[in-house]
Amino acid sequence: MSSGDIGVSPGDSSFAEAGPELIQLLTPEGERVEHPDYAIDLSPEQLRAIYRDLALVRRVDVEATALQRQGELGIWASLLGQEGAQIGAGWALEANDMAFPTYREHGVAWCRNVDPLDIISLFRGCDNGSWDPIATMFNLYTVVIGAQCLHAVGYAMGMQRDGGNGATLAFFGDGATSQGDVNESFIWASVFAAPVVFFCQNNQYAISEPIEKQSRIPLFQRARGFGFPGVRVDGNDVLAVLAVTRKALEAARTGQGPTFIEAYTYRMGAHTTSDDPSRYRLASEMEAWKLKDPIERVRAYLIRSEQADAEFFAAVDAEGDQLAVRIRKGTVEMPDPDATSMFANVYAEQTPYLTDQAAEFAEYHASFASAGQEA
Amino acid sequence: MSSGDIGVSPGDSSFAEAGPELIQLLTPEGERVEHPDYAIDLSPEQLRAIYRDLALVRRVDVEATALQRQGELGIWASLLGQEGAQIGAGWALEANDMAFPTYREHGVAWCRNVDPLDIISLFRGCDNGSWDPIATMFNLYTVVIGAQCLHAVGYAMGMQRDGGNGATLAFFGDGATSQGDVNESFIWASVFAAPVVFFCQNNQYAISEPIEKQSRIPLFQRARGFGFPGVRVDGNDVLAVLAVTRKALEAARTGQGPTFIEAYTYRMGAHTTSDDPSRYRLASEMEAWKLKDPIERVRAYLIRSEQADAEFFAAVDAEGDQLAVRIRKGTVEMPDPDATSMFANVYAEQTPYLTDQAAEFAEYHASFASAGQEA
Amino acid sequence: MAAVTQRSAPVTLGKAINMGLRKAMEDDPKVLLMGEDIGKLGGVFRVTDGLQKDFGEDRVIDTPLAESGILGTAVGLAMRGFRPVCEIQFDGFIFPAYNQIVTQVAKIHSRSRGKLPMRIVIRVPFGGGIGAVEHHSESPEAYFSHTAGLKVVACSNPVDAYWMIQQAIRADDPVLFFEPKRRYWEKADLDTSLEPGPLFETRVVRAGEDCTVLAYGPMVKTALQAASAVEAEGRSLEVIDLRTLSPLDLAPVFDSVRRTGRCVVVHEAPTNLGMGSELAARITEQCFYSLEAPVLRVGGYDTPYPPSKIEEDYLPDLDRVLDAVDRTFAF
Amino acid sequence: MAAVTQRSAPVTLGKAINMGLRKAMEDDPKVLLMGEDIGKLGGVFRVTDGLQKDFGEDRVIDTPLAESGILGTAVGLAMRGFRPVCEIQFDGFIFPAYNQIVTQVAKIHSRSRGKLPMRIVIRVPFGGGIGAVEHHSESPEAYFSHTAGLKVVACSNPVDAYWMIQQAIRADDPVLFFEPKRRYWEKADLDTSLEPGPLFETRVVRAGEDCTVLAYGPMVKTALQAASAVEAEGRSLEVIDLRTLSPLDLAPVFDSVRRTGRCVVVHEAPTNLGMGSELAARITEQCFYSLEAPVLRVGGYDTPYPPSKIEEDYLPDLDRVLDAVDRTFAF
Ligand SMILES: Cc1ncc(C[n+]2csc(CCOP(=O)(O)OP(=O)(O)O)c2C)c(N)n1
Ligand SMILES: Cc1ncc(C[n+]2csc(CCOP(=O)(O)OP(=O)(O)O)c2C)c(N)n1
Ligand SMILES: [Mg+2]
Ligand SMILES: [Mg+2]
Repeated sequence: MSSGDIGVSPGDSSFAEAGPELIQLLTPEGERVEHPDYAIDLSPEQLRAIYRDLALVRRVDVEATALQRQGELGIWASLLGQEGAQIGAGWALEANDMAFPTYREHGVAWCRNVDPLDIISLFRGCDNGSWDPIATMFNLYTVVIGAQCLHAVGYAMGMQRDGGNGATLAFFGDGATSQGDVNESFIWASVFAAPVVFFCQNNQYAISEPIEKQSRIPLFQRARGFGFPGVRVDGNDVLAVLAVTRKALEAARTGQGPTFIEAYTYRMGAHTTSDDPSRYRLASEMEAWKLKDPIERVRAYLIRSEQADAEFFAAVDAEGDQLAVRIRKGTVEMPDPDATSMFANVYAEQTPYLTDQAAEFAEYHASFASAGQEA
Repeated sequence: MSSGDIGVSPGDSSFAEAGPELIQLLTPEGERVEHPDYAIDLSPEQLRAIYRDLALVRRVDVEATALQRQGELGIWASLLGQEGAQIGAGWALEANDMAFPTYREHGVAWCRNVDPLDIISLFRGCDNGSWDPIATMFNLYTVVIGAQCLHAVGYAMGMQRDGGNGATLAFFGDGATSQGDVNESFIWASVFAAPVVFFCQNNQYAISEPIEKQSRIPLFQRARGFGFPGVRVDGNDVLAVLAVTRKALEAARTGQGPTFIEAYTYRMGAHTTSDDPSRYRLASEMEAWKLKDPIERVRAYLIRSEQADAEFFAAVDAEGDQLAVRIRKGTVEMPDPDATSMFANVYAEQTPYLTDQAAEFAEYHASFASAGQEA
Repeated sequence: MAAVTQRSAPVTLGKAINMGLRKAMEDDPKVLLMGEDIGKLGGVFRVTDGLQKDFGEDRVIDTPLAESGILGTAVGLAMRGFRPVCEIQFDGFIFPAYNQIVTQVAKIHSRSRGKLPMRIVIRVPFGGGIGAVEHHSESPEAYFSHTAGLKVVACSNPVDAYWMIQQAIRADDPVLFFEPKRRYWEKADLDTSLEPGPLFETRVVRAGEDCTVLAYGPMVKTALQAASAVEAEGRSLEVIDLRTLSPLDLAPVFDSVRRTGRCVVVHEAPTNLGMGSELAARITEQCFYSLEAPVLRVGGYDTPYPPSKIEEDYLPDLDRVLDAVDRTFAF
Repeated sequence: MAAVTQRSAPVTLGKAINMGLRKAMEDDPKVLLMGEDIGKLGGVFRVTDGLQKDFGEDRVIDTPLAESGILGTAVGLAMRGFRPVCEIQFDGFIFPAYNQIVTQVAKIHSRSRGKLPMRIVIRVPFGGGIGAVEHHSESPEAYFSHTAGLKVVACSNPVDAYWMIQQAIRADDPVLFFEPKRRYWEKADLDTSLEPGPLFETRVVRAGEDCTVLAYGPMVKTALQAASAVEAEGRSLEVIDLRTLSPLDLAPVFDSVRRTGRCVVVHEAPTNLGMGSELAARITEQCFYSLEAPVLRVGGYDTPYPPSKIEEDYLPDLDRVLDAVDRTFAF
């Protein structure tokens, strides 16, 4: 099908611009469509599980945003609108694959069984990521834009060398495509035919800057300058994202080198809770994208194809409520880190210098405690 | 014509690999051929002037290499084999255009009327470039690979803003295409439609590393990932290089944005006089490329088309001899820089701290002088 | 463009820089602003608020997301005679541009023997204390002060901010302009008609007799608080706002230390090889016989900047400054 | 692979590193070498000569020409359990990798609370004196020593070079390994059967009584020459090879300075905020009452590294070291 068919009002340039290359398996109305190159066959259980994941990560996100508003988090980077891209990608990962997120991939984290509270503790300011990146095969968040793409390639080169039989999946945004590191990662991946898949969520903005500030041509075409395939998938279509990413990961694992996936989507919220999108974008744009909500279309499809009933949706909602309660409770009860932890893990082998500094720090703070007792 | 026709022996993969896209106007045998997209019309005077430039820059290069061998230069980066690419590009530049070289563009420097002795003084260790980059519209050499490509884009953005009516020509090597900066320069040039032309001399090697270590696909294709045209030209064909570069510069000047030119050529010498190419490449490869010498083919064409006679060639040779004498004399007589010059020009407004340091330096050295007198 | 109607009015530090940028752009058409999100958004701290609207997209340039690209193209623009003012969104994101800054911006004036001045200002909101995530609270000034060819300044209050940004833009050398981000919202009365002294001058901001406290950027306020706190106890601290970190302007510092005999340097940056080390070395060299105690340093610890829940334990505060002052008296 | 047949033989510093790399690769299959031209060419200084032939292209990797790429992929390889040893071709070309080194390599162990050790060695031929063009003679060590999370060492002679490179590779932290490029051709007898002390230890290399001279890398030889030169005059210098620049191992330095009462630090890097500033600050703090004179620094001038025809005027030499020693006696 062509992009003209996907039910957008004419004035909506941003979606029409996705172009005829847009791979889609599920329309915004929840209609299953076929694509010659990408098939997918999911059981009703799997489809319902996908829906559940979509709904729950959104619930996590809404809750975290609320917690930030209430002063419980320093900041929150919302994934609102990008659940389809992230759950689709997360479902495509196999056990041996390693994901390299940026700072917004809460949906992928969910698929890797990272506890949302572990994500929240980072945004609360307790740590810089407390999950085990190797046990979960979900790397820590990387805030410096683009740096993780090279890590993903290096890790993939390691897999080539130790026979790891997996691939890496590198996440980054549309803005990140302008960084030297990201482009170098394309070069390395291509030259070494590394088992890596580049997953770019084009959510149309890098903070306030629209995609035109980063590229004159559709982003997926970047790959052809580096000698590997690039595809554009409807990032709000979880099935298409799953199919496309699965195929690309399989190609990577079997020595066919990298693929660039542009998941064409939209950041429904602010960049982070510190941002004010009203300064740079029109409400009408948001409205147009709301019609392509990644969750609604799965819901519509499940209902239409009678693979889920009201009871199922009610159960997911109830689970979401419980999850929200757990997150809220877990967040407000989260202990502050011990201040001395800043000295831990600076090195694998602590230096005598830092040991001394930590000791002086402890002594200095102890002096307050005793001063307090005296007073 | 196809690349299969250009007179290379079968075993010579490197040249055959140039591919059918290779733009050529003059065959290695000195035969003029036409290209549908690139015409060129040069008077006999112009052709002879081009030959003269080619021959003289080679003479400069040979002389500089000899001077290095004799200990007069610290190092020399030879342009041997790349004269066609450089003189072609140099001839394409107009007065208002600004060239951004790397460290090997002695041929372009020549076309910009930079005295070869000014180039030599850099390699002798007297300075880091003593010509006036604005007066010559030939920027200083840039040793950090790729950095100058961003400068060229910024300068071009300046031309857009001050109505300068020129374009910039950024020179870099095949190896440089792997640097983040070079790829960022493609992004900026494309996004701002800056009047810049990227001129990549693919001389097949980055020191010891063959082009395969940098790219799996022909380099000129890199541009299409960034949304602007890329062309591959026979870099040993000065006429084709001139035609292609002229057209690209004209497009840039008239607001049509950047072009990437891959001048397909070969480094006939060592990377620099410190290098030992026998460690990493076969003599046979060199032999095959010798047949495509950029100067010989112009000579053959001039003779064949009766646009130059033996007298002309003899005159050029004689001029070369004189030039060589001047260069040799100029080099060996070149005064060492004054040591205090290291403190000059660190800043436009000297700092008191550095003024003091310079004074102490002078005093310290004076103490030796007086000690010497006493002794 | 809104004309400044009053001579003196209370403005925040962030707004003062905004006003200074506006003035510089009005004064010289060659001044350009470049950076991420500086246009419609006005920058994440709103320091460039309203400037794109008034000066257009060609002079207030929202750039691609690439710091090396920002600095590299700024070099080209400077070669062409412009005066680009580059905003680095947060301190921790200056490093992709490090190569361009250290090998190009810092060296091109010298490389070209003065033919190519690098009239570039690099604005860097720096330091911690705002509850941010990783890479948003760094103090990288020593990396640049160690680099010959660069000049480095830090402002500490709205009045200086307004003037210093204009002076930095007028300077013919590349200037790293460090802005104390957690002081962006501090207010002071600003008289825009009265230009104070030159940019590269260090200033005594509170006279005192017993110990000299050196600070810059966000720590000047902390140092002043410390001075007030001990006043009651009858101890008098002389507080010096360094303002310029490269070149250092140490005459007023030497004067002061020769009088007080004691010196404490305060900064947020890690202590090891931070600005304090050079200050300590130079002061000791020049005031050897006046010193009653070694120059002591109060800095960030030599660890990565910690998560925000414990950043206040990492950052020097009033107590740590006073503790160091006490220690200089223990010698 | 050529077996080392003799226990002790004269080797150059460059060859010693080559032997050390070979030994490390034999000992641990996770050790990889990465860099530009390190394969067939054996590196521009031939330090990796023959290693690709013996260990294959998968373990001795000729990389694309991109230093950020080298370090960024090394991070990924380290996460996967490898121990990459990255060669930076010349000191001046480490800056494109600066962002990866400072924001990733240095922080990932801490960020991951120890889950992701960064077992990466970054080999950097550094310093001047070889008559090279711009960017080939830099001494960037202070930039890295100021960065928490990195360790920094410099070798000064073939024996140390052989052992230190292996120890750096075995270390579980990222190590910047500075190689004094103008000493690559210096020879010493190397006994490969006798491992000396640990990597992060500073060493007194010549005992003396009147003044302590601190040096590292290429300047150790210069310091030793200075000590020999004044011996005849009856002045006795204690020369210390720092070896480790981060962490500093100052116990032997404090011991020495407390005995001699005088100290001169020598390095090629610019003086302002060079290693000498931290050393001066720390020594003054700890040995305040023992110092007869301030710690004096002999460094490169605070200018860009000059063209090679005048580099010998820029670099500290025997005379400048002795001049500083004299000056400490003038106090
Ligand atoms: C190197 C670097 N520069 C700047 C920033 C500040 N910053 C954080 S997010 C962001 C925009 C990222 O846009 P994009 O890549 O499209 O990802 P998105 O946030 O839209 O998911 C910027 C500029 C950063 N984190 N790192
Ligand atoms: C950033 C950087 N890294 C490494 C080097 C060392 N170096 C000098 S030239 C060169 C190879 C350049 O190859 P290429 O771009 O193909 O240009 P060519 O020398 O072939 O003209 C290298 C690695 C450098 N100058 N700059
Ligand atoms: Mg985005
Ligand atoms: Mg090349």
